[in-house]
Amino acid sequence: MLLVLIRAVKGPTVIDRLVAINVIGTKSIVLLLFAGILFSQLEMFVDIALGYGLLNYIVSIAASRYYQHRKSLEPVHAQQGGQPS
Amino acid sequence: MVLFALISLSIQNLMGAAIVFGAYSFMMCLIWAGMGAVDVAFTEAAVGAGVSTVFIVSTIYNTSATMRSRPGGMAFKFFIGVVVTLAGAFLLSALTDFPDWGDPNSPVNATVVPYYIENSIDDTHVPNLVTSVLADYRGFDTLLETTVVFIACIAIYSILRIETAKSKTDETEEGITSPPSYDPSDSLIVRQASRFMIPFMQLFALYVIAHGHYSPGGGFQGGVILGASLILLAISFDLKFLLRHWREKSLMLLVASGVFLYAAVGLACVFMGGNYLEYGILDSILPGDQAMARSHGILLVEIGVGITVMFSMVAIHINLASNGRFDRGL
Amino acid sequence: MEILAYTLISTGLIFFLGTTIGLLRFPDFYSRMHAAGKGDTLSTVVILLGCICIVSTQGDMSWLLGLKILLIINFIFIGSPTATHAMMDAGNKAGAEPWRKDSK
Amino acid sequence: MVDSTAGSDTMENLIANFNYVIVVILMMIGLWAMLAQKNLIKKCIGMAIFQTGIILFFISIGAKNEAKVPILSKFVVENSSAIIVNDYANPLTQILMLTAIVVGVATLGVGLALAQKVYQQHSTFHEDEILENQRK
Repeated sequence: MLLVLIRAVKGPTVIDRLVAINVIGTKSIVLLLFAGILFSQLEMFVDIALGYGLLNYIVSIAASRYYQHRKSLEPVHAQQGGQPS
Repeated sequence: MVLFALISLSIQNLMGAAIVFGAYSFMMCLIWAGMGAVDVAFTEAAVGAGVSTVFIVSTIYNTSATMRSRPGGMAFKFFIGVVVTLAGAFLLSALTDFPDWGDPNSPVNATVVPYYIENSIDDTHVPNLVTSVLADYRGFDTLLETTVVFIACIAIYSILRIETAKSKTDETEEGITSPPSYDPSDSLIVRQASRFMIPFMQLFALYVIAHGHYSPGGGFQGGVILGASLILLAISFDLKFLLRHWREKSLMLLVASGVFLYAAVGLACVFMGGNYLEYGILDSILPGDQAMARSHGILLVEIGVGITVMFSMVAIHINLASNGRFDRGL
Repeated sequence: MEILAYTLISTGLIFFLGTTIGLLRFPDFYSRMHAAGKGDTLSTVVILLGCICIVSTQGDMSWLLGLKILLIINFIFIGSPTATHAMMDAGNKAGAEPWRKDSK
Repeated sequence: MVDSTAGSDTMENLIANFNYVIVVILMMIGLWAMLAQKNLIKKCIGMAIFQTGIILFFISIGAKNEAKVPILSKFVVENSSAIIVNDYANPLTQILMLTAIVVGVATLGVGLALAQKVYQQHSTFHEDEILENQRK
């Protein structure tokens, strides 16, 4: 999970970050379920996980709609660009 | 987590900032689940995954994602940094006055809360303490919070809504790139998947509202999920598709009717001879004894909250995504 | 049952490790997408199956919990590839450069 | 209110109350973002971060050691005398924050709507440029 965060931080383009965020979203479902098993109160946590499972992909679809309409990765200005690895 | 906040501020491209902000809210959700605040975690999950990032994305969509960095701002930033550090130091100096982490006898945990915990079952038959406190013991709070959401919705309408006659002049204005026309061939898979998912989402949201007495959930969470399902509809098809089914007038009417339902339940209590929002008095028109009546009253109130939150989320999204023109958008 | 659960969970974790390494090490957007989309979905599904195995041994309402987790699996199985497809399409339209041997 | 204890004592306090430290750091970040960032959307994100700091404050003040989720189990429901108060986390702070999150999203929407309106007028998000435009 932490390694994915690194990609999210480093991500040369925005869309790399988007991929990483998607992975983080699915992993947080798994982590929620693990937390539920650890607290032995899974029936509380499973609802949240279900909500995540349903809602997780809205963000990625929204952002990809954005790029489909714009048809260009916005040029990142000046210093903060980050190099492609 | 702190790192995340810093990162989402340090990214120049606003789109990246928005996305990292989404990840930040995932983290917050996990933290709250770890602290035992499942309802809060649920709300954060619904809001963070479904709504807030979409709002930011659609704002950026209507404007521009790049930031022009200008020289010469460093001294100012440093000055602000000093001011903020001073403020933080003041806050930290008060640190010793706060109760320890997880202390069950701290003033917050030892005053009114034991009453809520001990009497919730006898008073309201609601095992989920959060729901009973939310809608019964502290009903006024929630009523006013719902009103705040309603007012925010109205505010956005009054800020952004442009009459269609005016919109011609806006498009010629420099800087607003008018979005390309809708291309139906580009997202068949997305549309089919959404068509499959949306009914489940709405069913799940209704379950969350109705089952909020026994498990985490309630009007706010269910309302946000319902709103998110409609937002997904607007994203994966297009805005017109959504607006064909929900006209803006009916949207606003529904937003208002949610608050109205809440307030009407309160008023009904007054007419039955009780205090405002004292659901126990409703036992003569609702089935069950007094405690069951309170439970049903909570349910009615939650439904009102759910309606308001749902439609105000949808209305906010439509406004933000179409830049107030209500024709097309993200 | 327990053994099966832990086997499934550890398999999922291995797949997830692969996803992460792929996400970090691959040179361009499309191959990262490849790693993320497949590995992520598979590992999550496998881990959740393991969770079902754990859950099914405890409590009297366990069938309901198992059903809910199955629903989560179902939604992930639909939602995650859809999101992957959408992002891939977006990257393509937005003009992300595929990696070639001579680039770099 | 000023902390007058010795240095090592303060450090122990900081470690024991690390949640407040994180809260303060988050609030500092949010405040810094709202004041120093020139971009209006960044300011909105800063506002949201400040808000999460405050939510974290409330939730952590309501957390109890060894406490469970504030939802009563089936066994407890049937005999209500068996409720032990310290077994459940504080529901009050949770409901306050639950509503605060939703209201926070609504206010975030208002902020973004204002930002869009500003962009329509000035076609920039940069604070200085907006001010220059207005002076003209």
